[in-house]
Amino acid sequence: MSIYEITDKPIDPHRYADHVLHPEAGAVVTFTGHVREWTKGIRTLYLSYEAYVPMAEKKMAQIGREIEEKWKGTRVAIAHRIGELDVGEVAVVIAVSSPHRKAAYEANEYAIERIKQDVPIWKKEIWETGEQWIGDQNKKPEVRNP
Amino acid sequence: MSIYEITDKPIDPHRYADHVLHPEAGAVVTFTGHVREWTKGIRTLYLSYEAYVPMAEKKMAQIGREIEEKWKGTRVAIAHRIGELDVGEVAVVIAVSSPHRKAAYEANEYAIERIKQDVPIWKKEIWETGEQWIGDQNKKPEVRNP
Amino acid sequence: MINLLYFAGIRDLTGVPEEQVLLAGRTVGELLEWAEEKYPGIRGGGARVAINEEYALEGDVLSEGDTAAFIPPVSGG
Amino acid sequence: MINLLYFAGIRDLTGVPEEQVLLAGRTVGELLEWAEEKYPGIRGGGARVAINEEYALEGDVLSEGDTAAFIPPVSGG
Repeated sequence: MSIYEITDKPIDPHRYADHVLHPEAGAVVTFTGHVREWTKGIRTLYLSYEAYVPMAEKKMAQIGREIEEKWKGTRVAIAHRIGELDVGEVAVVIAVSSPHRKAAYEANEYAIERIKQDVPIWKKEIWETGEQWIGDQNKKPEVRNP
Repeated sequence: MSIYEITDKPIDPHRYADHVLHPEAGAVVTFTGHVREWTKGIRTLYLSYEAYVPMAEKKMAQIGREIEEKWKGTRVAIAHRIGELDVGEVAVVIAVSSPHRKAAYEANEYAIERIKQDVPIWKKEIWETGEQWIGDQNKKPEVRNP
Repeated sequence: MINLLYFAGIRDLTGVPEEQVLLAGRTVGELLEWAEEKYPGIRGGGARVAINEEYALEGDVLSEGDTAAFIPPVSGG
Repeated sequence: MINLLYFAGIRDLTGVPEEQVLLAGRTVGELLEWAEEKYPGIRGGGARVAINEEYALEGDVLSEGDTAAFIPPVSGG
């Protein structure tokens, strides 16, 4: 019923928005994260994403359950792409439906925050001058093995 | 370049999300408002929307400009459907792209609030037992001719 | 001539979607009084008036050729 | 046997994506000490350990057949 998937194919956001729609959903908020050409003045040629696939899908499903509990009546679908992505391509899609719009916005933003905290996916940026794995160095994970 | 339109045809949200995408957009948030089957225990058969079309399009463009000024680097597309809509159909779509996600969420939510305040569009609900124009009786408009 | 437009619940009240009236030089407040006399109850629902597609204030004055629209509380979205 | 998985920057450090080790009965803390000895620097980047696809605490004990993954700071989205 729900979709929580890691995929190496291009993501069609429409599919996820449609998936969460039902007769009691008054609002659907869809977030897509895209590969940007410029980050802090450096030109990205492409990105490469890697995931610990089974754990990532499990964690995304867990986030979906958190949301459906926190905001009653919501439905959630999440997908994240792995492999090489060109500028403009969709890296992640989050679709949330809800009877009322407020919950759909809030829950959607909650999902991307949680993904960035806990879902084992890693981004490598490839520039003209080199490449680097991007770790979220500024945030402390909730559970840390020191 | 921008899209701000009232249409009597079914809305394809994808078109608006694609429209705001560009190489510096890292995030796209798309909101769709749908016809719900049940509102406060009453079953809706269908909705009928009417607009003062030229003024509505002008007001939506004005909201778009407000957003592009308030959140730098955003792009906005808005469409609202008029005529008869069945349960589940899209009444309104708002797509906002932004370099970073926070602004895309905020600006999108700002757009729907502003639409509900100022854009001359009216909803009539048609139930099994009757019909009624829905006015937002609870909010005071900013300018009111008493 | 001023072109008047009526929408939604207000059009249900007036029975016509538009009409032309000789109210150039009058204020929006005076237009509302005129309308209330012709269509009792039209002011009751908190309608706003737009002149040439912009919301107007009660003191704004109608000019020859203006379009004035009665905007009942909006309910888009 | 414990199955160890390495990802992203940590895999670049270990040079292999996985390996089997005899560490059943040891804690996650001890696993990290073992790993730091074999791959100096592996603890430096703030990596977490997941056992059987759930984040583990330092005191959690590895059981025969477990899969333990080294999770460098994630950067999805």
